Amino acid sequence: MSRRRFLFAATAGLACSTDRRPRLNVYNWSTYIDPAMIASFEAERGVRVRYGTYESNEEMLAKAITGNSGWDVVFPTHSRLAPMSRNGLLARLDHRLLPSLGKLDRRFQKPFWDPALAWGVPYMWNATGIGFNRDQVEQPSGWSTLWSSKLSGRITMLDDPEDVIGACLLKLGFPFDSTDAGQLQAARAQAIEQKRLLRAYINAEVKDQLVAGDVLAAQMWSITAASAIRGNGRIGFAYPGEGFPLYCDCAAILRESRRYDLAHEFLDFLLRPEVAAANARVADTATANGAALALLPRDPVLYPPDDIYARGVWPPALPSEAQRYRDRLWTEIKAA
Amino acid sequence: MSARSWYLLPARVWMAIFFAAPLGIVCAYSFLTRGDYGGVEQPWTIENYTRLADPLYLTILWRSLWIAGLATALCALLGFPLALFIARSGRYRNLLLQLVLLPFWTSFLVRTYAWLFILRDTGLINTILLRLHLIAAPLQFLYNDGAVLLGLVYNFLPFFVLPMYATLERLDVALLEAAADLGARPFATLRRVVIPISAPGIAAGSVLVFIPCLGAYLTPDLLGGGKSVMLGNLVQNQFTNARDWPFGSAASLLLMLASALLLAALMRSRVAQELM
Amino acid sequence: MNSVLELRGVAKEFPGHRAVDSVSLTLERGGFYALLGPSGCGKTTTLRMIGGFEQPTSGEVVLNGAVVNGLKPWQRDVCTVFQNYALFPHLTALRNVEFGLRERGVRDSEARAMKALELVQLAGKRANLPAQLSGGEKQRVALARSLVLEPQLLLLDEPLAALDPGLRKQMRAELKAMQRQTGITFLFVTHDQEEALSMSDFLAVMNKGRIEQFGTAEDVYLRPATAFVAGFLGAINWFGGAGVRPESTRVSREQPDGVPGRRGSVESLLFLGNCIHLNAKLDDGARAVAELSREENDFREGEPVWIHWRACDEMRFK
Amino acid sequence: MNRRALAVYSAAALAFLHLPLLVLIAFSFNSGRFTVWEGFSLHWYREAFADRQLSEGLANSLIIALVAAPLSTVIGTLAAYGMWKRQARVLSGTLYLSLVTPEIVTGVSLLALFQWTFRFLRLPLGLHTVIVAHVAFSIAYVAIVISARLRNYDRSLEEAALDLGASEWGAFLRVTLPILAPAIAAAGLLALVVSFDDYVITSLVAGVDSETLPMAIYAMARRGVSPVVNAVSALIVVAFGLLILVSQRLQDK
Repeated sequence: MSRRRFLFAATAGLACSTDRRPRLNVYNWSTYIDPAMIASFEAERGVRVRYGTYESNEEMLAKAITGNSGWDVVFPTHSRLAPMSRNGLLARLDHRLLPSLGKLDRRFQKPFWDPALAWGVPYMWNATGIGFNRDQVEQPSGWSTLWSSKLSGRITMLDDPEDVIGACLLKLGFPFDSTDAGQLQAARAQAIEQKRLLRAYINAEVKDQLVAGDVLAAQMWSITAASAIRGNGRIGFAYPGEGFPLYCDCAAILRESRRYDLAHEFLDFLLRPEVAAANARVADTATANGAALALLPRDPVLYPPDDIYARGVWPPALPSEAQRYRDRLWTEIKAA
Repeated sequence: MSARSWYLLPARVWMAIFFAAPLGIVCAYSFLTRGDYGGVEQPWTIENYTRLADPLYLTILWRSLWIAGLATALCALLGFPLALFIARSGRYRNLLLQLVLLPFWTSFLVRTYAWLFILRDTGLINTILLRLHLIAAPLQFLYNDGAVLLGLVYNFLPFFVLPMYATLERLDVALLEAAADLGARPFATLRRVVIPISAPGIAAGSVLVFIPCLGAYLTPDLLGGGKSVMLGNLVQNQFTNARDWPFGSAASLLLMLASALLLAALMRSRVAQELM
Repeated sequence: MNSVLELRGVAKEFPGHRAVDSVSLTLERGGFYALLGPSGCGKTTTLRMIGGFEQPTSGEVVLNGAVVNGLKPWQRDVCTVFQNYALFPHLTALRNVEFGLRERGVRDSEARAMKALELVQLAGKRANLPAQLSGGEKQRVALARSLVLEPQLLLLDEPLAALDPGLRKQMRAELKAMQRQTGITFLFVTHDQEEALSMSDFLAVMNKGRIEQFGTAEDVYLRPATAFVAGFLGAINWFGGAGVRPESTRVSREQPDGVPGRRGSVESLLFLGNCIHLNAKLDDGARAVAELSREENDFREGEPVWIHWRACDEMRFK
Repeated sequence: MNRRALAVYSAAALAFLHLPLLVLIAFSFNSGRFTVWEGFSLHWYREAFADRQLSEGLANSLIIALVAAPLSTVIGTLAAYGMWKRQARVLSGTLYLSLVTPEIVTGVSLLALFQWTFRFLRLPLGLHTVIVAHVAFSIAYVAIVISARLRNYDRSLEEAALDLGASEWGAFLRVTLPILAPAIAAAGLLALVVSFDDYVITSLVAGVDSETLPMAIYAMARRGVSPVVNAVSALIVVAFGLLILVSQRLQDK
């Protein structure tokens, strides 16, 4: 533990009360930034960044919906951009204040969810696949590995309706974001059947159990897998053959924020190749910044080759009626 | 404003603004419909309440009642002898009582995590059992109803022991001696004298454990591996992932109504005046 | 010799306090015995050792010829009536009396309990909870509850202490009659010397854990073995080494001849209803009390008098 | 009842209650990540102190607890006293209702209130909203502790004070309050713990700069049960243990 970090914490504790510098409040996923980058932004601009973290989009939305949460910059997943902008929660981006937009990877220059990049700047992306224990589980080809009775009691799924129901749909050959009642009922049956074998519905904290060998196969995000692999070389990550969801978390500015220009400066700062690379390296995530890729090792887990990437699907926001139907399915699965 | 009500004024004002008013809003929400993206909007409807009659939610209610009831029974079984021992250990009474309460002073989260740390496959128990070759592979203690029950009993046992201790402490020792004198062996004395007389304390303790268990969500969530849904999880889920605040409000108001009725029944009974 | 109970050198040591100091006692079947002494003299502890609620540190408790030291209360054919009755608050009078019978699995327990209640004239109150009974009624239910089991020995721990004075005298007669009628050996503990003298056939006077004297009421009152017994049973005047009872102490205006006496003056006169107590302050500073009938008392406070008594009424102790 | 069996059972029950915390404290000194003991080290404690999120969380939690606890103790004690002097059905009903309200409902309803009122006042969520929420749910706990003590408080003591010329407020200040002092201390301690320990309600009404320690611990734990959580928990357990012993000593004197 470097002494610098210790001093950093101590001064932070003191600074928060007597500081006169302009403030910027950034609310992001918990492991998504390199603290050093925040410090350098603060030094460069002479501002003070208050950095809060959350574990799910809903946690962030609960605050953003109030309209006076006090946060300036948030990082919603791509499917949330449209509904948030429709509900007047987001500020429209001013490209004149974002000169570095060109640094984005070409795949994210005109994303289908926000072609004009009007609401969010793609920041980090990841996929949901299967993390597995190489010693005891052979390379999974599809989602069915998470249904193999051989691994009963050692399988976990994400505690997220979109991912679980989506995986069941893909396993049956249906589209990830299907709204067809028949297909969804079939997916529901798959999920309930899987429960017999299931150890738990559990998110990022499954990493320790996978590394330790408690869990042999887990539905997990590619970024969690990457850091698990760093912890234990015998862990693998597979992109299922039937397809897999891709999620891009985008930096957006809340309409309630009164620091519009400073927020843009922060977004542009994040787009600098060396900053994006540092954040991706420390947070162990895949960056949407094309220029930064040159500075980063091509980890196949984080950056799947094009043929595999092509099988990925970017789930759109579901209409509220379909969303409500899935929420009910999720309760039925859980209560089964 | 008579002098006496001055004392009540601060509490009345504070509870009116920061408890009653918010609760009124939640009641209003329970009659509204879910907004397009979270939040609430017109029209007014009782659909949220009728929806609760759906068998799916009734199974969740039944499951919660079942687990909360079992946890309460376990707390009673484990708590009664402990309370009896403390009530009859003379000058160590206060110290022992503080010992029972000590873990209760620490954070609810910390206590629940402690069990995660002990019950995991690589947790303490499995490591010891493996080291002693008593088992070949780690046992799965975690992510099942057993773990949830253990968590509930562990966290809410003091809620039972306290009122039980208060009742047993007032039990006249001469009654135990009289029973023995009349030929009753210890267990007969327990069955025919101690338990009937301390029934009010048992009732109070059970209610004080049952209500939090019914609404628990952190313990089932962390120790149950998200595989089982109790009322608390349902309500929590509506307010977060499902962003269905009206239905969440309706479900939670029903949960509160059940708890309030239970508490009111306890209040009216003679025991409450003694204990609470 | 059919003794019901025999205590052989029984002692009880509590940390830092020797409550009972090797007590030996034998009770014959069918007798009405009393343990009399000031509070803290060890009489209740002795009773509790017989009942099995305390274990003697040394010595033997023998019941019907068998040593019962190790036996638990429910294993001894002995019953106890507690000082504040210890009636089960959740059971009616009838169920209280029936408690012991049901423990023994007696078939017609309710009928026998009903009969016991009639014995104590409480048949009408069988459905009452203890809280709905008067002090006297509670006491009688407690008695019935024990007697219905026909124990070898009935122990009573200050049975009348909790009653108000009027009722106390009436209950004395009832207790006495009940003992004679049932023929069960009674042993009761009290600090009230009048109660002990009036009710018991034999009584033991205890002090500081030891029995100072054991005998009939007359023995103990008229022929006290020690100064303590003399002082504890009734009042006594001390003139040098000799003790004289107030009822044997006479008062006159002139000096009597041929009998021992002291000069003094009348300090106060107490009217006790059936007699008068004349408190005299003697010249040598000591005090004496004389019991006079109403007719004898024609003295006034402050008047010089002579206090005298007959030599045969003197009691001397080593 | 045979005492020895009861004693042995009670020892086991108390061990069951304390085992998790003792294990937690023990393994907070373990250098390794898992339950295999790899040697003693203060590594996780240094990590805990260095973690900015934790240190700020601790600072916030203390500020909130040290403001909310005394406030709720004062209001709760006055309320309990008021209810003891004269029946106040509505208030006592409300207080008991606040005890049975699931935390999520309290939290969301307060969030809704702040959302609704802040449209006019333009006041963001922050330390003040958390403090207000903590006072609201602590008052009931304080009131119960004080009412229990008042139950066997002899009314004639106050009447005696009045008889000797004290005003009603004077009698309260100079007679009742000193006698209630131990109970008030206990109630204050309970309010402190309940405030310091809360996660659900705080996470909903917390603003930008008011993330508390439990929120930091929960966020950290969601990323995997890391030994740093053990270290922080150990510190909390020991801190409160000492606090209890001190208050116990005070009360005994």
